[in-house]
Amino acid sequence: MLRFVRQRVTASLISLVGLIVLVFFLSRLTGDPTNLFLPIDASDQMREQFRQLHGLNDPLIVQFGRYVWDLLHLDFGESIRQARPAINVVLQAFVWTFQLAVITMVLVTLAAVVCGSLAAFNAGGLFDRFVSLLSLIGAAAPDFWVAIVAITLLAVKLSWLPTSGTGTLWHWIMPIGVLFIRPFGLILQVVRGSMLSTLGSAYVKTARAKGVRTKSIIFVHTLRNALLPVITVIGDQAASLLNGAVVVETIFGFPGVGKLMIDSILQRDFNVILAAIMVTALAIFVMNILIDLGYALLDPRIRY
Amino acid sequence: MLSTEIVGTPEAIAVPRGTAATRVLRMLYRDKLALCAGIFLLIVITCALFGPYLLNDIATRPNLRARNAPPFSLAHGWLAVLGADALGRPLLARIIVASQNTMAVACGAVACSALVGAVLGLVAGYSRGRGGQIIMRLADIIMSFPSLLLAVIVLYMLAPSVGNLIVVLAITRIPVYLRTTRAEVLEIRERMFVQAATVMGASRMRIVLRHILPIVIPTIVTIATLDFAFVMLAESSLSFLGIGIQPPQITWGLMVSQGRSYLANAWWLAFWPGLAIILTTLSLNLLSNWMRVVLDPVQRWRLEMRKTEA
Amino acid sequence: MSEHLIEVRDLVVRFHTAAGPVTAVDGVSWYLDRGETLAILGESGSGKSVSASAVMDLIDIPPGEIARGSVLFEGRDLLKLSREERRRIHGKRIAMIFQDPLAHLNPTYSVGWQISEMMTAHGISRAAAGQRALELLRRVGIPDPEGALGRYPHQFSGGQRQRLMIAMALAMKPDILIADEPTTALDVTVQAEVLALLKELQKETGMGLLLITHDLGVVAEVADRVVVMNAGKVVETGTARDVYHNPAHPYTRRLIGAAPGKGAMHEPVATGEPLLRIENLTKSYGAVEALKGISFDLLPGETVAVVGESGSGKSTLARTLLRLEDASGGRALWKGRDLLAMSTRDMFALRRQIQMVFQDPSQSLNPRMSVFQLISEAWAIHPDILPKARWRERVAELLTQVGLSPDHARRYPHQFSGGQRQRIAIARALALEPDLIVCDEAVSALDVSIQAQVIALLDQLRRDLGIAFLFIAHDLPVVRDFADHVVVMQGGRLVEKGTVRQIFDTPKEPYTRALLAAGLDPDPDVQASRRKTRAAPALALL
Amino acid sequence: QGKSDVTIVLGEQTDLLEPCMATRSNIGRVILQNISETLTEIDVRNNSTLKPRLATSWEQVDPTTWRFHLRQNVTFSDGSTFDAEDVKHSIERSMSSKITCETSRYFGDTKITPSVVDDHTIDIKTDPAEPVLPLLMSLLTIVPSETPVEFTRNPIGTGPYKLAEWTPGQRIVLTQRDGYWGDKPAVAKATYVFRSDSAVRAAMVKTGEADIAPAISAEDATDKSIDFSYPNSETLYIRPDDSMPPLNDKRVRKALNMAIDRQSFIGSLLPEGTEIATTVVPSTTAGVPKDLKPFPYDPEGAKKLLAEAKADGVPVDTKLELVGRTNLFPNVTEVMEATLGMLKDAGFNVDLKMHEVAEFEGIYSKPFQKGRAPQLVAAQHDNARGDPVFSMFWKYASDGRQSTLSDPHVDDLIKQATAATGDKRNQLWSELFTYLHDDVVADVQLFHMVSFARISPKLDYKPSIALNGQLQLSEIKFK
Ligand SMILES: Nc1ncnc2c1ncn2[C@@H]1O[C@H](COP(=O)(O)OP(=O)(O)OP(=O)(O)O)[C@@H](O)[C@H]1O
Ligand SMILES: Nc1ncnc2c1ncn2[C@@H]1O[C@H](COP(=O)(O)OP(=O)(O)OP(=O)(O)O)[C@@H](O)[C@H]1O
Ligand SMILES: [Mg+2]
Ligand SMILES: [Mg+2]
Ligand code: NI
Repeated sequence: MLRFVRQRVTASLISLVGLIVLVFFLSRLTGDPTNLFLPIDASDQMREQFRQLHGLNDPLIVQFGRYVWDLLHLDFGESIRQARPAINVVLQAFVWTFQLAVITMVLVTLAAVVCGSLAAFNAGGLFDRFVSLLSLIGAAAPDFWVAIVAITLLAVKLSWLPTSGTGTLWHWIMPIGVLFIRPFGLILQVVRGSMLSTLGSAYVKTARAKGVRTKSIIFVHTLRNALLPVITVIGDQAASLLNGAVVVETIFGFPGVGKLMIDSILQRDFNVILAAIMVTALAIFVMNILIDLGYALLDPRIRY
Repeated sequence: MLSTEIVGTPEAIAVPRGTAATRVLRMLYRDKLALCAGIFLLIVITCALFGPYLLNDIATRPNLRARNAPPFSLAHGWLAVLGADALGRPLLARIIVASQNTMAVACGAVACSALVGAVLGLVAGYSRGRGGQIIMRLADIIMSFPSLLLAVIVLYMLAPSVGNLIVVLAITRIPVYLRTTRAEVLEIRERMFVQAATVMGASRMRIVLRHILPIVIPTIVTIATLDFAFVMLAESSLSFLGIGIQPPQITWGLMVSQGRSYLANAWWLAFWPGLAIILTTLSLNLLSNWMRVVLDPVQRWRLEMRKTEA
Repeated sequence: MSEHLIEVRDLVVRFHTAAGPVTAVDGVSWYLDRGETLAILGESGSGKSVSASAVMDLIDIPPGEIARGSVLFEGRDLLKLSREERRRIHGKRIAMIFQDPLAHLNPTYSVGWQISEMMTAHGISRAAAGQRALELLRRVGIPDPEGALGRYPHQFSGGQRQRLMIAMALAMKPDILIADEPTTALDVTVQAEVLALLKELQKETGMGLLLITHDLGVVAEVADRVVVMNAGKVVETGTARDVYHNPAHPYTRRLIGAAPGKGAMHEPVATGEPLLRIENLTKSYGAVEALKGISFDLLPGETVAVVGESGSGKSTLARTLLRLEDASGGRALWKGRDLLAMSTRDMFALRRQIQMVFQDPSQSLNPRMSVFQLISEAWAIHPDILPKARWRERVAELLTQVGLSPDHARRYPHQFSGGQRQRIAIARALALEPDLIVCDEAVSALDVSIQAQVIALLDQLRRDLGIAFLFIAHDLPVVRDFADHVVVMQGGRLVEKGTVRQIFDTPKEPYTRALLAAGLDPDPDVQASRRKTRAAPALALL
Repeated sequence: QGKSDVTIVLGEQTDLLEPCMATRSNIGRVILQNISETLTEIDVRNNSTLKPRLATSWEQVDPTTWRFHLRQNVTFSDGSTFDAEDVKHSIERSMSSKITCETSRYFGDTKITPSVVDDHTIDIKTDPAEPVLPLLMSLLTIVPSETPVEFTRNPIGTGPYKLAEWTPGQRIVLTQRDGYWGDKPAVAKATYVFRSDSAVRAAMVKTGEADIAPAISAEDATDKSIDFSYPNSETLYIRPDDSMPPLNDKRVRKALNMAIDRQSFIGSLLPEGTEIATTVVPSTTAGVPKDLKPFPYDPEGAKKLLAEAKADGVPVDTKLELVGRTNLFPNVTEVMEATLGMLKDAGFNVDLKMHEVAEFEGIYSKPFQKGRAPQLVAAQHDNARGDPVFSMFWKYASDGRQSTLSDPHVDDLIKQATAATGDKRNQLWSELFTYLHDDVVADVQLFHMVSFARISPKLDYKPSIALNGQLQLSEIKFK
């Protein structure tokens, strides 16, 4: 196990390096930040000055060398747009995103696993139909639509919750609620399907013959065997949340990494893009290692 | 192609009751919800195939007099029963016309990502060698690569086109399929029947496709059906960059996002295309759940039973 | 009618299939009293397991259907009780040992947990349950019981898994124990221990034992009364002695007549280059050494039987030869080439020549393939064997040969009985017409009449096509009838090898002798007298 | 929240608070005249005349030198006193090549040399002569002379407010400071928050979470009592590629103009109050002629013109590309689609392409791409500065960055007007506008746009054209 982790960490670090190289060069193919930072009627001299100032005139490989050198000194460069260290910009946003992602995923996982398992146990029943329908509608509904309707209803009409922003606990409810919907639908369906296949196994009969309670037949005996694809999908959804929940961030004014990333990409703020990708990638890599360990924990037949 | 092969078992020895196709249809008929879903999808496909040829003109010609005409009124012609958009174009006609692009992009992206993801996942799960490791690390990279950046890169390196749109959407979704498939394969390959097949001399290809894949497929299809909705909505956000579908061409996703600014005073602009997306997703999911039952011999009685009782 | 511990009355169970309903149990009645052992004998597929499952509420309804009948337990009809009421009875009052232990153990939990759960589900504290689980493992003779608690089902041998199931079923000292083929994978010495354990428990708690078995010897050893089933119906009941000595129904007569171990022993005739030469084969799973230097030869057209203690490495030997497991050392020369060092590609080409029937047949059949697909897959992989047009015909032929009906080709594995699945696995192995078939307990779940039919079939193939067999079995009479050479294994070591005659008539090693001595005779009278003579030492063993 | 506090919800993140970048609307809205003040100021509520701010008066000493008399007893928020050195430093800092200040762009290639006369007088010499220097000084924020020549994150100014808190991405808080030279404003504390969605901004004012929400879309401005429209100084126009056939033919450009029914947009896709434009700058700008007539909507006439051009061998059937920018203003896609429909109806062979900013800029500005299709670029131009000089060169001169025109007469007029002063200047501009519109038909002028601001009923504040680039807290009163 330890060997596996060590191996995976090294492999992930190599991936990270690959990612940095990839992003560094590819992103620079997408144009020059000069035109976006300076007003459109800036003079050529100003443009030249700007490029000089940010080292955009050097050959790409020199820029890359400089970047790597700085990186080795833990200097992630400066954000062009914000005139402060890119890593500060990113970390500040990532803290929010991370909290949002973790809270949402915990809630989603609990709810989806419980509802999905119960739905599968009673496949075709009323609960199954109801939960499936609801979750599917939720998963397919445009998220901004849900968000704006929620704001209009809960904040403007009923004044129960603040419209947006951060600060109190109340501010978290709507963003999490909106983020909850799609992963919930997806994970619920995967749990349901996986459970359906597993519930037919012979060892479920053994459990019944042992007089095990229905609850623990579902959640102890069957679920564990059904969980392999489920945790994978949970991981995928968590990864997309870690990459930033753009709609929720823009609508609810959550200062997360998603909006930051989009703005940086549209503005070609390369250092921020790179720093953001490094931070989120690190989180995702760690998560993937945990998930792979999870496989082995869930199913003793899987060995690394 | 593989699934039909399994459903349509050559009816050995005993007298087969009807052809494989009729048996499948009979099973579809048993599940009324799946039947409705099938019919709905058939309608969507018909719209997608023929809609643009019949209605394109009506759907794209601005008519400011009917601007934001409310639904359920025939004042602006029957095509405007669902209302009209900000330029007075009948929504029903637009939804029908948009179904072509929507379906092309969604089917293309979902099929590509599911196919590539599943194939790579099978390889990564079944081969214990270095290749599998490399595939997984690539998936890690894709997973942490922001899709917008990918889109911008594609936009700058290649000419914007529907094909590239599909590529961008597909690439970002590959890791889910890949990782899910691999996770399942890791477990399934340890099962005894896989060893039995090995003993029979089945090639890796056969083991993977005939023995492992059928068990993985339902999960992949479940994810794919929900990805359909995701792709339909995500596609419109890339239109904003200028990749892929451009106004006056339309997709449901684009209609939804255009209707966004009118949520307060003309809800129908975003509602109907949104509903179309929801219904399509719902139908696909109902069908996939039905298919899961059909493909699983242990479950199949659910669709056969009533035959004997009713 | 007097009050019985449990009584089944006029039970009818049907299953829905694509081809119409199948009546698996057709008006079966029997009863069981306290402290009594009732054996259900019967043809494979005659409804023994299904009727037991009905008692335990384990039939999936639908597609199954209990069309008629009642199951009276302490005067209450179990079939009418609520789920929760039945749950409280299950495990605690009525426990069941399943026929197919691998499938019935949860692959993701350690066996210690699974055994303890039997007790915690009925309100015993986890600590106490853990203690008892350890004791139970010791009682059923699992080596290294402390370590075994933390291991997972796939890390045990077939016979060990069966004993785990037994330990689990006995955990709550139930009033009724339904044991469905509890000793199919056990060698005779271990079988004797297990049977003794059951009897002891019976004496202690007055447990009623319902024993489903195909083994007339076991019946003779433990049964008080016998019920004989055929095609879903009870065809004969009576005390064990009566039924053995005065069988009334033709099927019963056939059954008793077919008991193996009475024919002439084979004299090995095959000579020449060995087909397979195993040299110093070793295999270890981590610290566990499953094979410790095995060497023997197998000539073409010859049958080598591998007998030995449960957990002695027989299955491991087979799996290693087939490269399902990587050997730790040694060589296995197949027609002069080392199987174990062969590249995967070369191995592919060779696969066709060596086939295997797995010890756990139900797990070795892909649940999503119909029997037709399962058997014809051999030809799909090796199209040169049979043109597609002839597949149906040949599948029907093979099914008939192993005692199944051609109609069964459309069914799926879960729709069969244990013995039927085993026969499907055999038919599949035969379909490839290999040079060597490795049979891992291939006939262990078959009743003697069908067993005889299958053995006859194998014997004929050996003669007609020159197929060689590596025949792993615990059933000494069958080995005696079928094998040319015998290899005896114990604890991963080959303790003795020789011709059948050498082994059976002049065994050298003490273990071989113990094995032969522990063999059971189908005649209850003979068994009764043997029991008397060895009563004292057997108890000492526990 | 205190009684005299306001919360302002903005649509665009403020990621810098650098005084020399205050001409950027997202920065200016927060700091311009609140934290950092300028020497002069445009009085938008009074016909865009120039009024004193940190300078009390100014005069031209000679054609290339302006003298500014500075206000006395002014202190910066860090306590230091304001004097001519600060002005000198501010100018030099803005023009420095070590940082890329936005202000410097307004000075073009003009060389500026400030020289301190005494503590409260400064001379600014320009090369060449800069007749509108006082106007330009309304763009240059004054920082204390200690400010380093690099982007600062702690702006210090002479304004009535100082920066109290700045959590990037979340909130900026300005509080009133003691010792401001002018009148004490009513607002004690202003909190700026950021929401990119217009509907959310509107909702926030509705629920009382915010008091002012500038730039909400017309669709969200549903409550007449709290939503106010204001001209946002943006002008929407279509720039045909005058250098390329068939668009280099005047008849074709005229046909373009006549094909568009401008009136039909107003009150439907664009809110009431939108003005039809004839010039690229707002009509309040100096020198804009009052008598320019928009082209009539006449599709038949357009067709006729096209036919004429075709007869003369102009390739009018060439595929044109109507280029738009996503997110330019709330309804941009619909407006572009409607325009497309109208052009098609008039017989143009045209396609619509929408691009995001970066790519759009590449098309809009020089160097133009090689091998491009004849393009009709729909763009917005913003000039709230009161003088056409900030627009005309870029948009119409041969060397102008966004100009496809190459007309010596136009070049000449621009040059003259830029150098002229007073009525002469206005007259020259006027001549240029008329020439461009009537004689050259250089482009398709569409609309002077309006925006909406939602303002809490507790405030006494009316948005003006200035709201596009600044929001003076001192103008806000409580009811
Ligand atoms: N789910 C099912 N669907 C259809 N038929 C079934 C199903 N389960 C069992 N059967 C059939 O019911 C019959 C009785 O099966 P059962 O398992 O009781 O046999 P058995 O007497 O235990 O045989 P064995 O000794 O081989 O285990 C068999 O013919 C089998 O094919
Ligand atoms: N995957 C594994 N990990 C650890 N130990 C194993 C594993 N598989 C088998 N063993 C051990 O190896 C030994 C030999 O097992 P094997 O299955 O070969 O026994 P067997 O002779 O076939 O017994 P049986 O007659 O009970 O089937 C047993 O003690 C078993 O516990
Ligand atoms: Mg059975
Ligand atoms: Mg074994
Ligand atoms: Ni036996």
